[in-house]
Amino acid sequence: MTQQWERMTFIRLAGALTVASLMGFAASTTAAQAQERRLVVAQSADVLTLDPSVNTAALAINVYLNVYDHLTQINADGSVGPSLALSWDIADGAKVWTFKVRGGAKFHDGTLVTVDDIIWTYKKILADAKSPVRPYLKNVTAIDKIGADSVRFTLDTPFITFDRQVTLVSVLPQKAYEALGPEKFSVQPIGSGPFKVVRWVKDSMVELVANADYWGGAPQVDRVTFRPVPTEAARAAGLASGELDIVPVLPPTLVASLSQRPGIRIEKVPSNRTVYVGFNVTNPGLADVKLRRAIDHAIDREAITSKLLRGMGTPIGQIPAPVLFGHDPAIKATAYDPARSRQLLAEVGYKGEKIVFQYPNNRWAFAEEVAQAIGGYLKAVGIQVELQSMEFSAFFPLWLGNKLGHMYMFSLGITVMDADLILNLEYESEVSHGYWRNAEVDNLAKQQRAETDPEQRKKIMSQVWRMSQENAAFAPIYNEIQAYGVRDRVKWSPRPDERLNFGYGPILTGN
Amino acid sequence: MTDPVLSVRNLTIEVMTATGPARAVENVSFDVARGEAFGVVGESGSGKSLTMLAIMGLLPVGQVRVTAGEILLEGRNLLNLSFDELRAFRGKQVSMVFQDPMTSFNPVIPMGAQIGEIVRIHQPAATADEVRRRVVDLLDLVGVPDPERCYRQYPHEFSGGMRQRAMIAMAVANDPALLIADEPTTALDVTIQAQVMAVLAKARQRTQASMILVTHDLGLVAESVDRIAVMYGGRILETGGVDAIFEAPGHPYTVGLLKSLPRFDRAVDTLHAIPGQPAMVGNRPSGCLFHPRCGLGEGRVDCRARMPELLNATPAHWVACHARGETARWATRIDVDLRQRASALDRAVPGFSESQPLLQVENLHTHFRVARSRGWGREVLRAVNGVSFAIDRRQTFGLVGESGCGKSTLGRTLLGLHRATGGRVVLAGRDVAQMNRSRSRDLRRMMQVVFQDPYASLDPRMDIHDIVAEPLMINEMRDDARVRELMDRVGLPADAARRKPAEFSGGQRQRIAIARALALNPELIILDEAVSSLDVSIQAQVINLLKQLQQEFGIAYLFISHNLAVVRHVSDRVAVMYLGRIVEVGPSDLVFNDPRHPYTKALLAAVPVLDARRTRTKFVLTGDIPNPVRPPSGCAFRTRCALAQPSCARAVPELTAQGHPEHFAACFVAASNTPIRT
Amino acid sequence: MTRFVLFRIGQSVFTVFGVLTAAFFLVRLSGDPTALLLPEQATAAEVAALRTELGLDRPLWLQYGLFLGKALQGDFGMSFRQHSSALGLVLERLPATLELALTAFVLGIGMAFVAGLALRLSGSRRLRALFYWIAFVRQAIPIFWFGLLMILLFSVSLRWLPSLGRGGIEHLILPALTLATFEFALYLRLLDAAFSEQQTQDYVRTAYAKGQTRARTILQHMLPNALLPIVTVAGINLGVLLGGAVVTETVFSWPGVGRLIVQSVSQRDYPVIIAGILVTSVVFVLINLLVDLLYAVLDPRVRLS
Amino acid sequence: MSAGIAMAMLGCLIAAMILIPALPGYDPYGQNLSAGYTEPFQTIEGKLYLLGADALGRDLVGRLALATRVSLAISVAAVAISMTIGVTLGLIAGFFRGPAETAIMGIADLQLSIPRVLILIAVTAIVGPNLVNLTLLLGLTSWVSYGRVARAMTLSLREREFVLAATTQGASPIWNIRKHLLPNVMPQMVIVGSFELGQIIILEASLSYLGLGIQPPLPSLGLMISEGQTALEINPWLSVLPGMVIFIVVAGVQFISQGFTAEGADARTSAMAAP
Repeated sequence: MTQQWERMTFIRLAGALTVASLMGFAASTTAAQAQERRLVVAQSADVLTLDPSVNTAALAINVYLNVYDHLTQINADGSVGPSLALSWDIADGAKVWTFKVRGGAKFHDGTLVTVDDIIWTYKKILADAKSPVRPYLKNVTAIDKIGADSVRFTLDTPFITFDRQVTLVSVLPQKAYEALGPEKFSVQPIGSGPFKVVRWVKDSMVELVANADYWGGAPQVDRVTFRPVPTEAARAAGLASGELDIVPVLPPTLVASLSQRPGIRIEKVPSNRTVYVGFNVTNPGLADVKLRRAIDHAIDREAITSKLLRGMGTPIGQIPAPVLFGHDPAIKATAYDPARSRQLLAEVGYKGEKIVFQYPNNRWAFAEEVAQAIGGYLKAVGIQVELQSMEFSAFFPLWLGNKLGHMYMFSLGITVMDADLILNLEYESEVSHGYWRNAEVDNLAKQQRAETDPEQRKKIMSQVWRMSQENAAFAPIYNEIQAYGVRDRVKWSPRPDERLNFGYGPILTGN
Repeated sequence: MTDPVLSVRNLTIEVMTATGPARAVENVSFDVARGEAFGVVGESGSGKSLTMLAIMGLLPVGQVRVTAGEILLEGRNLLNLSFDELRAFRGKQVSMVFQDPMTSFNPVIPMGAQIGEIVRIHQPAATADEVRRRVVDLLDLVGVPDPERCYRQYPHEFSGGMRQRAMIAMAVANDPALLIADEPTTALDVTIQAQVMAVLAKARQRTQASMILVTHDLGLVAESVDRIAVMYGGRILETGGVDAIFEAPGHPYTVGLLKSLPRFDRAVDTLHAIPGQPAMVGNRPSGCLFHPRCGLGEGRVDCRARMPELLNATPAHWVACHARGETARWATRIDVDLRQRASALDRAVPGFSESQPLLQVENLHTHFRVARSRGWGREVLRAVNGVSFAIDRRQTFGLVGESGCGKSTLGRTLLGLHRATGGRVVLAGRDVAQMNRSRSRDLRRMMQVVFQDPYASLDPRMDIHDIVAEPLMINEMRDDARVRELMDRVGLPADAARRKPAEFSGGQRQRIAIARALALNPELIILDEAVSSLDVSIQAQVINLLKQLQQEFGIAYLFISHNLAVVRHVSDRVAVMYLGRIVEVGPSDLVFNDPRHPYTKALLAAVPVLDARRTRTKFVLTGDIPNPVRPPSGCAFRTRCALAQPSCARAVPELTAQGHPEHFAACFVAASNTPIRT
Repeated sequence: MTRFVLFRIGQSVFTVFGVLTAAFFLVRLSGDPTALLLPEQATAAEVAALRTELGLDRPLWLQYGLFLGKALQGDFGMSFRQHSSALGLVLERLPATLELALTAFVLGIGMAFVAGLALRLSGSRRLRALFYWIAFVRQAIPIFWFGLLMILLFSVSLRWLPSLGRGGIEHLILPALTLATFEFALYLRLLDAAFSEQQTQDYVRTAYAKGQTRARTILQHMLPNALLPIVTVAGINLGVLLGGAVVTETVFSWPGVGRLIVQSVSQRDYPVIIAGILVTSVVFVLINLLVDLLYAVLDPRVRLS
Repeated sequence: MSAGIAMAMLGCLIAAMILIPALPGYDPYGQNLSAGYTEPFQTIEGKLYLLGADALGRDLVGRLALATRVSLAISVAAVAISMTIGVTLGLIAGFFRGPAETAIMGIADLQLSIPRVLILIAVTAIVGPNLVNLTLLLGLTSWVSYGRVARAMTLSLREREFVLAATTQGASPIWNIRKHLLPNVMPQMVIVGSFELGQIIILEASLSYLGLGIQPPLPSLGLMISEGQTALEINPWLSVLPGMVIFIVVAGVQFISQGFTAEGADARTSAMAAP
């Protein structure tokens, strides 16, 4: 803001000068001192709404986390901790959850955050058929106010990770929301989080200022600006030119070139995200486990992670990432063994039947290259693979509707940092988007969901991962190591859950 | 001749051609005396326009340059001056009236501003108001009505004649010493031409300017200038006083030109035609330029070896011919020859034969709906408004009239290119309109056409064989022998078959078009200004060819033209059209020798007469042709008619017989046979 | 004249109606958006419920009828994803788009006129060859690559200008230049061709015959005539610039209509796509209406016919 | 640059892209992750990479040859399709006038009023981007310029006297269109086409950049530039080389067509040029 204004003043003063000299003046003011501690963060796209009750896009959640509070929060180490809720009880085999709400938290308009606001928020979401947040709460059958400071959720089935699930619901101020109406609220929202929204210029910026009254203490940054920058190259350029302070999820190529530049630091963190190959086992072409295993062995995960990704990944043998609760370090990645692949192919009598490999190309960093590399490895052992690169918007409905034909690539980054969701999304017959089904797995999934002992849960989940590997239900490829481009003046480390939460985080030095 | 205004000495101009530089103008010298009118006559490609552009310093850069000679204007050699130095002369000392008044004005600048420009350039001190008053005065001088209003109008709002008047006003704005008029009336109708020439004379008189009149029209120079130079192939072949040259031409080319013109005063059936094609730049014969086409010098060694010099026959008459002593005798021989050929021909008797006419047109109407120029809706343009006539077999029916009179629309309606909105067309006893499509198409094949523009009428991408064969191909009668025969009949060499139209001159292209029209053995050929764009020597060749073909195949012609002399020469019967109606029709001798309608009289009077001694009664028709969308009530001609009476506005005159059972005119006052005078 | 204007307005209305219809069926064919609106945890029942909620389960003709009825009242529906008026979202981006497109247009056409007149007035063949080379090279480089090179040079290396987003004039310079250089190439060649054609006209010869200078002949006589063919092309091209600067908007993170439409297409946000296409085409149609009127002002021959 | 040099450069390029795939070792799909981002003239694991290699270590010579063929095939086919449609509709509109003309020109206006990029983006999203769809779409959306020029020319040609003469000889509209209008319209169409060819290569590149063009592993020139963008500082040749090929093709074709028309145009221009 300040920089801009100063530049503008100069430009006006230099009104009669040519474009060339304008550029000169602009450059001379770039070094101007900024009094304020401001942070500019790039995202690949703008938020679509600032109303968190109707949107679940990851990019938007990064903003919501800074503006709103939730009953609980995921800590930087992946554990779940108190937020608006100070503590919570589990009863009835994880079917009844009672949260004790913190007193004294205030919305940005000065009103107190009450249990009623919380209950109103949840009920609003449950009543809205259009809201994408609603599916997160599909187990909820009742929400009750218990005393003055507690809220009780009753679920239809045991759900041991419900305390993590509630991090997905941002608490709204009932009165302010009703007064503004949803349309107005979606552009001038009021939350109770560490930052307030100052302005939202669509497709340009969401600008936040520190909330000095925050119950957790005022944040260390005065002003945070989220800027949508749609291309990777432009984000990298913006970082290099000093216009951006933090650029999340850099592709390996840019990591290599940006790390050479002065004033920029690359922060790497093993993330919650894994990239894996799925099989439609109901397709006769892929029904034979040996064929799937042949594919599994044909892929050189080591080369992909170390060479193609330049170390920005670690080979993995299960879908849950190491930072997730439920990951089993004992399960190793499938070894690259093209000889064994060829042998297996010979055993199943594979005669060059075409296998279609579908993958989304505009969602995850380097997906296009990784998919092509996988395709190249399959070809190398003699598998006729046809690559089908798709926009995520074309791919996702197929994934959600279980309509992928042969073989596909997908990636999950579990925000709640608990592998339960992976069981749910990729294994359980009832709702799974995976194609390999097994009654025992269904049982195990249910069992752990009601299990209150963490160690026991881990053991149960580990069983599923092993069965999955034995049956080659999936071919997990790698766990993504994410790289953030950070300007040196920003002292900040990224989190494994891909979230950008500046409430407690960065310390700014210099400018 | 002392102290000439302009003196051109040994001017030589080279142009770049596909085969390298070639001389387009060679060794040209002439003087123009103070106050004199000097004519430069020549056919296309003679170098006359290039010479004029050289005087103006306006030769196109790069492709054309002066390689030798001097152009002395008031004693200063213009060729030594730079572009900017020349600017002081252009528009001030010497100015030019260009041929096409439409394109010579800037379409997006008001007329007044364009004329004012020339004043402002040379009188920078003049105030805006002074310039404006000067322009209005000039417009008034050249007879533009309501000059104040015209000052603000744009060129497209002017008629052709008015534009050329404005051009003259512009040219004389700074009282130039020399005025060059390059084909100033070629684009205009004959009545307008007479007006414009009168204005030009008046403007000259006022400014005392010398003038060079460049034209291909011998009649025009005969009337308007004192001395002429005849140019051919970039050289002057003959120069001298107008009377001397017309009376006793010294060069066979001049003789040929004069004799190839159809003339009112001498009825001959065959025109003298200079054989062959003009000498084009880059392809000029050695020796005398004219020798390949010359009937006099045939076979002489000198003619082939050496270009003759301009030598004086009499003190003021110079001729460049090796055989100039024999020209007069040779010219007499031509006349005898033509007369002999004429008597040999079986002249068709004008008038209807006993049998049914070939084509009968009854009360034909062709109306167009055109968008109104102002306001809503459409209005009707009555291009052909109730025309009746008949054409007999083997006859030539001439149709004359100024542009916009509907004669071409009439021809195209007969051809089925426009839809008739009323009336009947009966061809060989069958009504064309009442037939179904394919039968009427069959019938229409009996009627073929040759158009005016030899460039637009041949598909540039086809070769000559395919063009001539096309009518046969369309009717699935492919016959290469017939194509060869047709080409031979119209005088095209056999090796022309695989060449493209671009390689042929205008006259040859018209021959190709005629061959194509003949292919389907038509009974009637509509000749829509078919010879109008040709040079006189070529025009005579084509006319002779047409006559010959008529004799041979017994074809009838509908001969549409604005050139009265040509129509007179070729037609058995003739009709005069004005604003969509026939105003006079009859055997051509009667119509031309004893015109009854004032319009016909005016047309005839406006035609320049070749014989310089004969002063004709100058009957200048005033005003322009009215807008055909809104013609005057009653007799459409009354607004320009010297004899008009109030009663003429009331009813449309019918065609009535005029002293001869086949001579009709549509005029209320014609019967009284009042002599027309001004 | 009035009739011409009314006729053109009628034609424009018809065109806009056609665009609406085409856009409607185009987006309906682009696949079901409901799955995209829900998170990974959504069930089939939830997808179906949302489809009903959005009215996408009705027959196509009924949807079209309802759509037209609302469209006539200026209602193009709510964005599926952004929970605000689709038309509003588009109109919000319009100033950014206009700013970029008009700047690039004026800059490009201005540079082309300066260059075109310079080479006409100087008559230099070398200058002409140089400008043509520049034009050819620029036209052969895709915008996205040219834009990136501009960013690397002016933002990253020289640090003169910001590379992303919209703000003051300095934000406008790079994207506008990227587009303007392309426009420059286009108009330079058009203008030069138009001048070449005018140069052969008789009225130019007349001007010289009056004793007019070369410069004035070029500026006063040839320029107004050379403008005519350019005006028509410029109308169409400015329209394309307004809606079609998608790539430039993407490269420079410019918050324009084009980018909004592209995003909406990838998210299958029907109402926004339709509103976006509608707004672009209305702007286009309006510009061309103005161009026709401008043409009539420039060319008196049109004025009266 | 004269038309001759342009032709020679284009000729070499076309010869190269036909010949190279026949040589061993230039498999456009043969990956070696160890050779990722190899710069030109480097040898990795015993293999010389003449122009370097892309992210997956695929030899750039083979990739470029294939990409050039793909891009040229798309643009030439698209130009052929759009020219065919444009000329056909333009001739119909210009020759028959009436409702056909109103309809065709209405559609042309309609299409012009939505920028081509937007139509392409919207429709590609529906039908999915692949070689055939892309070619068809580029072809179907580019006809307007041909159509307008063809119509304008037809309007004047149909009144030309050689057409009228044929009509009086009984020629059907089909005959006139086939024998007279088409041959006279085509030269101008080829000039429009040469300009469009370059435009379409660039347009395809832009679509690839937006992810809606040719889909990997098939390369196109635009896609290669797009892929090489983030690696600009690791191996700039990845985007510079295809960029150069685009330039040679686009500028070459235009120089050639310019050369052909310039002969006529120059003569005309200087014939009346100011002194």
